[in-house]
Amino acid sequence: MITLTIAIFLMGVIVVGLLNKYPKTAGIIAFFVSLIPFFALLSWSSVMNITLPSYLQFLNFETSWQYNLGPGTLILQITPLGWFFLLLLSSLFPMVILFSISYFRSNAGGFYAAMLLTMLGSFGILLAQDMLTFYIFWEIMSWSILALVIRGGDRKAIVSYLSFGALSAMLILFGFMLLYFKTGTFVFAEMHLDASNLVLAAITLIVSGFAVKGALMPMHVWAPHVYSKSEEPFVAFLSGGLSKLGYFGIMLFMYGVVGFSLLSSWGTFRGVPLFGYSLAVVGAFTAFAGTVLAVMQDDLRKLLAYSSIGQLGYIAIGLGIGTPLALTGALFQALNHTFFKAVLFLAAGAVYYRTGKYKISELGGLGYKMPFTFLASLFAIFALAAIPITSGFAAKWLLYEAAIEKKFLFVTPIMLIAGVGAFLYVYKILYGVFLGEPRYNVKEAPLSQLVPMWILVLPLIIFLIFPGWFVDLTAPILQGYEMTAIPHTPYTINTSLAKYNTLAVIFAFIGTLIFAFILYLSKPQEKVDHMDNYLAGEPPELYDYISMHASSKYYEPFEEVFYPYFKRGAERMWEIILAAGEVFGSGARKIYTGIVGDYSIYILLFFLIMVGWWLLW
Amino acid sequence: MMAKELFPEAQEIRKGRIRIETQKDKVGEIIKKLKDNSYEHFVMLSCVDWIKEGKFELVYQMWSYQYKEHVMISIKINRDGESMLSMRHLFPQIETYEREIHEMFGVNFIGNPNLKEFILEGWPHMPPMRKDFDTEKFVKDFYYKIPEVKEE
Amino acid sequence: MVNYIDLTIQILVAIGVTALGFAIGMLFNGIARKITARIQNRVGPPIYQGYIDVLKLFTKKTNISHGWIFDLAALFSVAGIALAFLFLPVAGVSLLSGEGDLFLILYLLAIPALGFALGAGASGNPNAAVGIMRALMTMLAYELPLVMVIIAMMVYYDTTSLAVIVQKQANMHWAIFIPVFFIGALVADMALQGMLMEKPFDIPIAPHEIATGPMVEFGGKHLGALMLYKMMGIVVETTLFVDLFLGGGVILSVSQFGWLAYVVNFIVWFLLILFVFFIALLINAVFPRFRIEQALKFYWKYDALVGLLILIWIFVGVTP
Amino acid sequence: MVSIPPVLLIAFPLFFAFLAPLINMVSKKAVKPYTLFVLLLNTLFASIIFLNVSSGGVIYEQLSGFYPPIGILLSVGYLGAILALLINLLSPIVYISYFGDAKNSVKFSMLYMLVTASSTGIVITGDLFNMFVFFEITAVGSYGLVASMRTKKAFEGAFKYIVLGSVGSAFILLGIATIYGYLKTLNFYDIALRISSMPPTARLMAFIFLIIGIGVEAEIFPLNGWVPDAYEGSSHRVASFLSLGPSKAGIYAIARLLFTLIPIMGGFELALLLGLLTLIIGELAALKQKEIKRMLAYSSIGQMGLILVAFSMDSRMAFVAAIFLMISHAMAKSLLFLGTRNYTVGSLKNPFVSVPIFIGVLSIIGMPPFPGFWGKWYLMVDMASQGFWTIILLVILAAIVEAVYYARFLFKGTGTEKSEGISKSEMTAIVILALLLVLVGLFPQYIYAPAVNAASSFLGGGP
Amino acid sequence: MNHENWSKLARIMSKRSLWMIHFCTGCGAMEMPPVMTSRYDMERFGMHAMATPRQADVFLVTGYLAVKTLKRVVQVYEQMRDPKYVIGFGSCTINGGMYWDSYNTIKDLSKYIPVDVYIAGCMPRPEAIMDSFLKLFDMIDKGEAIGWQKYHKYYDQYKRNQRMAFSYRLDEVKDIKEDDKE
Repeated sequence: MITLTIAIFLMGVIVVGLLNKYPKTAGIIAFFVSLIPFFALLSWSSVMNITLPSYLQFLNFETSWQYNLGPGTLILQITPLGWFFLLLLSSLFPMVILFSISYFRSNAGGFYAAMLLTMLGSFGILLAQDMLTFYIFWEIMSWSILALVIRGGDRKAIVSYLSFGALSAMLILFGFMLLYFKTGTFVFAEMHLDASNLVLAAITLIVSGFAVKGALMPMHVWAPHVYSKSEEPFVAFLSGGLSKLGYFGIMLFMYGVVGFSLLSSWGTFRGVPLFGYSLAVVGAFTAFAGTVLAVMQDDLRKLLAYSSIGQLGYIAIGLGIGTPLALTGALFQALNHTFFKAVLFLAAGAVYYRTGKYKISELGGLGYKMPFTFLASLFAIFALAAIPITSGFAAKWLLYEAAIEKKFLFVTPIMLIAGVGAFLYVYKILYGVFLGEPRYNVKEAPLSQLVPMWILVLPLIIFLIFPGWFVDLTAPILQGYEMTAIPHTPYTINTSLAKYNTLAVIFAFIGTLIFAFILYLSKPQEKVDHMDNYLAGEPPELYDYISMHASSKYYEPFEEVFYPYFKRGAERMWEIILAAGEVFGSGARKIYTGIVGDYSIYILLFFLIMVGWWLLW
Repeated sequence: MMAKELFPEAQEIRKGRIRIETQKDKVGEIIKKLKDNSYEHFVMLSCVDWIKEGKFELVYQMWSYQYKEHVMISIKINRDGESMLSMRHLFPQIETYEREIHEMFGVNFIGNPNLKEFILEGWPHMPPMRKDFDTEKFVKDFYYKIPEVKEE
Repeated sequence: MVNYIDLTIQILVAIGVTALGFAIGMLFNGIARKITARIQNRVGPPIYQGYIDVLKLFTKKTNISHGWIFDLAALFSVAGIALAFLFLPVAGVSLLSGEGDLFLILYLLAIPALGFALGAGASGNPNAAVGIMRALMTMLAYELPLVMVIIAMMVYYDTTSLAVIVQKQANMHWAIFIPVFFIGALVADMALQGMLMEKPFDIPIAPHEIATGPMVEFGGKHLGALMLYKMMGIVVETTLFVDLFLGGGVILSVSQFGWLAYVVNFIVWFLLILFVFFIALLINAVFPRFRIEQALKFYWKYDALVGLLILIWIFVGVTP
Repeated sequence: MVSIPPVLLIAFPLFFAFLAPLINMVSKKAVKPYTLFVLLLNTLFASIIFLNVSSGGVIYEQLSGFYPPIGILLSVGYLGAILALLINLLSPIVYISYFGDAKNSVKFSMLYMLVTASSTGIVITGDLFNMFVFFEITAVGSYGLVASMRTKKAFEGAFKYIVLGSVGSAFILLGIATIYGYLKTLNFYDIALRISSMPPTARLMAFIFLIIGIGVEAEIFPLNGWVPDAYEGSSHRVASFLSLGPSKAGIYAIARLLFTLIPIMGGFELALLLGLLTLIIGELAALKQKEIKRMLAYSSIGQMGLILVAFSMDSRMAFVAAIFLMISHAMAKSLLFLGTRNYTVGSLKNPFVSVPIFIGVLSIIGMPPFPGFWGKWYLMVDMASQGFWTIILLVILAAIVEAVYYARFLFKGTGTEKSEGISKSEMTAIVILALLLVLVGLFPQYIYAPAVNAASSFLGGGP
Repeated sequence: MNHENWSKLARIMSKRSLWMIHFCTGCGAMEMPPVMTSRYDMERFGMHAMATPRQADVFLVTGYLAVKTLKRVVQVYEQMRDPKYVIGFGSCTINGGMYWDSYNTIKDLSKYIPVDVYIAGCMPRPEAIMDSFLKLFDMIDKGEAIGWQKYHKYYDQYKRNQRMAFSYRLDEVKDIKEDDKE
């Protein structure tokens, strides 16, 4: 069945590519093709020992498959980890395609073709069982993203994406070659690694290669450009789904291939492998710096990009610590991030679709005219800011517990501060875009854009009430790495340090809300529009030509304090490296002077050197 | 150079207070010359309504910190609608003085960008500071005519 | 099966204690204004002024609202702060504090702040937006030192649940007697000053600059709800401080003395939070208001430095 | 399977090339379809020979009756068969693009057929002097083709090509003279057998002469001064044809020299050094280059360096990698040259242009489902198994630099302005090339089997 | 406790916590600091100075009112929530005071917004202000401080006077009567 899926995907790419003139039909075809991975997911749910309801039994995708290809053979097989990330991607991808059907007005054929290719690439990555397949599908995914970035048409985004993509691909390739040199085989199962420095070097290279895709701090430079200069639906899929593949790779290689025991053989710090600890520190720094940079942005897409980098830092921390609690936390954060980031980017797309503006200072008061978009993004924002009434809190709570359990004294405060920093840029979006003075009378986003947003909000609600289900969901993954799942019931998670009971929080909150509502009903109230506002007594007619929206340069004092520290940033470092390359380049080009005489002298010189070398040697 | 040396026609009323009477068109270059000779503080522009002569007297007052001298340049323009060149380009603050005089006396200043209403928002009657405007009569038959709130 | 009698008792106790919390909050408001007045050599309002103010606000005849998000603020702030209060061990009585832990409380404190911010944003008044910006920045500022001290305490007591910390401080082993946590208490007290939005850090509600900041458009019952939130906030934050450093007011263990222990503990708890609030009031009455960058720099430079010292001290102290 | 004498591959196009002026006199318009027919026929022969070789083994053919030491011997080995098929398969495709062009000079078609025949000849000949003759014909033909644009740049490029080409052929002649002086034979396998009887100094001198001579044609570092100007001066069609036929023949000759003719001691290390130098300098030079055709020329130099590195690994897997790299470079580079005729902002708007160019760029950079990836992957695997980490690092750096300047190249094409783009026939040519790239990429095993035979036979010193 | 004495209780309680906002239009503002600070301390009565009309109950108009300032005063008054009270400071609010003949100041505040308590004096001393507060409390107790109800009942008259003042013309009011529906 997997060959059928790949074949249908490829045909889908070609058909949709040709249907450039009629975006609607191309979109619908792409939507049906995009449902296939979801059905594959359902049929493989036995891997996660979830028994399917009877009417879904007819799906029988085979679980593993091989394809002989000259020297190497491609081995694809479903594993619990692969299943989990496929759940994220395959539930997000159809929604993004559904959103983009009404989003695009023209030449969307190329968009759907490239998106289907990206999904094909990630489908292959999740099932790959050997390094050759992994690398092939990794590259297919990264260059199909390149095609989409080129559609965005921004120079800095294309150049930075392709150079970082090549850097990450080559890092991974070099790491694979080291492992191949060490073990002589490509297949993960047959690789028996020992604690030699070569394997350590290989793993560092591979993890740093994946860190580029997961936008960890020093290698994140490409992300803001690409996120802010490409089309919205693609960015929602990229930041929601594809950035998780970087972390899927890290988890696969750190815990699947190398294994926790081997990792800790290279020295441990308080029971946590040093390798993992350094990843956690990088993750913490990314979370903090990402949040601070996000607060300072005015462009909505750039802000969401940096916030995405910040939230992904949390996953790196979880993977770094490596205890069952931390891994569950990391996976939960990955799930949450997929959905709430996708909803936010789709909301940004809907706002752009209606107002054609991105700058927060130019937007304002859309919450009144676009209530459903506002509500969906409000819930996503609650999840992002980890407010206890959403599943976002459970994920971050697990990560905090894991960090405290391992007595991480310096990483945890940074994590918490990054969490609080999230409130700042979260409110900037809420106030700058949705609340404040209504400045645009636009209609609500079309239904076909609202439905995907609301469907993507559902998982956040399900796991809000029953975080225990999520722990069951990831138990098989942990069993794969000889770790036992953390003790839990459907609605409470208790760790060695404390307990978190979601039902208690929810019922208490409902109770207090009722109490507040009774207070609120004490007296009637009359609705008054924003013109009747206290502006030191100025008469209303002044308001129509002065804007009361205070969202431009919103966190200026914050910038005054933090800008000196973040002025240089990583971007300049990479520019220096590129400049150095260019210096060599110009040196090399000088050799080709363009004068025939020089070239013939070169030949003579070469001849003399050869003869001289022969005489001396 | 002191004001007296610059302008022979200046009379010194008392120590440190000089008065120059000129025509409408010479005011600009007098102010400019004074400004260049360290009379850099423009004190104020005021207007006096000589109703009997049928003239408005515009007095431009300048002060020099160096010489501690107060120079008053006064010109006379007739009351019924003669307009005056705006000195805004020499000192920015003159614009507000001219705006006030325009509102209170009805003198039109050519070249002043915003001669719109200043203190009296939506004042329909004739400029109130003119001598021929009887304030008591106005107050008596406007403010006191506004009816009390009758509670029936 | 959960027996319903026990559950109803628990609910009634919870309602009772929360009502007590609100009452104490209003009392504190009166006390605060009285003490500030007396410091300024004024007569000052009667102690029960808080109750009169809240009653007056709720009996206002007409109220305005800028839409359902604006009303959300009133609901979320009162509900959120009451929820935070439920999860705090109050004088040894653990209402729901067994169910959640310290991180939950820190984030529960965020619900009312964010709900209130939403409402202020919906009012469309620029003063409110500037006020909220300052409130969020102050929160970011005081959170760092506070979190450092809390994490040091968690690692030291090897637990994240506040109830367990209170138990571990039973019979007078208060954390404040441990030298490292004495300094920690000082740092946390500075942070408390920011949390309570007392004078040096009442930047968000600066009446002279931005007309009471976020509460510009709140009048009548909305302002009443916010007053309740502010008063209850005082009780919650001081109780948090007392639970962390002063043993949560538990003097006599309940098992030995039964009802007497409850009464004594409540009195001790009340006196302790009054004492902590008194310190905050003294600072409030004397200090002029900081600018927002000064506040951020103060917390992140000096306070955080001491916090870092505490962390290193714990890092060295705790066996790996 | 009917067996065709390999000589037909060379004689057939030569004969019809000289027949072209007659056709021209009959009717001007007939020349182009006639040439295309001739080239397609040649492709048919090449594929039949390829099938015979892969099933039956090496085909020898004795020319003009004399026995080996004197007579010319054609020996179509596995590698020779693959390259012959490659050259003859792609030259008609590139020629299709000529239909759209208004100009219709019979001289261009004649030269085109001439160079195709001679580069095929280089690949399948078994005799050193015969290879020299074909080198000369290719070189002369290429000078004519480069100058065919009749612009100032074209003449300048052709002039440089002529000067350096003649210096190169002089060196080849010296090399052949030294070999013939001592061994009195010109047949490859005869030389290979009796090379040890030559005194070591003479053998080394012959090696130096030959490597310089062939190096000029194979665009190796110090000798490839002419490449940027020649490619920039020539028209897009000629540039893509040059990167197709002559450069592949040049690299084949270098391989023949390294493996069979004079396997001297330091030969492979020297080749490795030269290859790496060519790769690095080619890529870095391309990084700074703003003008499209010069950039692609430098990138070709870089690719040639990489192929040379693969050959100098002297192992079976690396040899297969070299073959894949050659196939990928031939197809992708000719595609890029054709596709970027007037490459301005917005020329990537038309999907029939942007998708093939995108595929070409991806194959050169070495992205998976394309032959370029297989070449780089096998090369990496082979180098990893032998543990040459520094070389892997250099190849990786080169790949990253490649990515950077191709990104700039791709960006230059985006944008919404209206650009007149390329003619219909060029579009068909690049679409066919792109399809070929995708086919070879998706089903590498059909190329892999013959490549392995070629590797094993070539390494043993055989044909 | 039926509705009537419940509102009576509410009135009595609310009089002990009247929050004040003052529009320092003229020289009266100088009298407010002594009233707020230690010597007289109005906070004894639970009165607290507020920054926005939404939160205020009592509105102190201190000093003469130019027509331009009247526009702002009316806006602030309408933004206050019922029950609200107005205290007019000094003779300027009663009959224009020393500006009786000025073309620009209004002469009698109660024509434009209902005033509960007037304090005579060309800027009354703090003792007079404290006395006016007590007077206001008695009126609230006795239920006489019904200025805000008057404003609702005679809204059109008040609006007519205000428009006359703003347009400086008596006759102007006739033609735009119909749009003024409360």
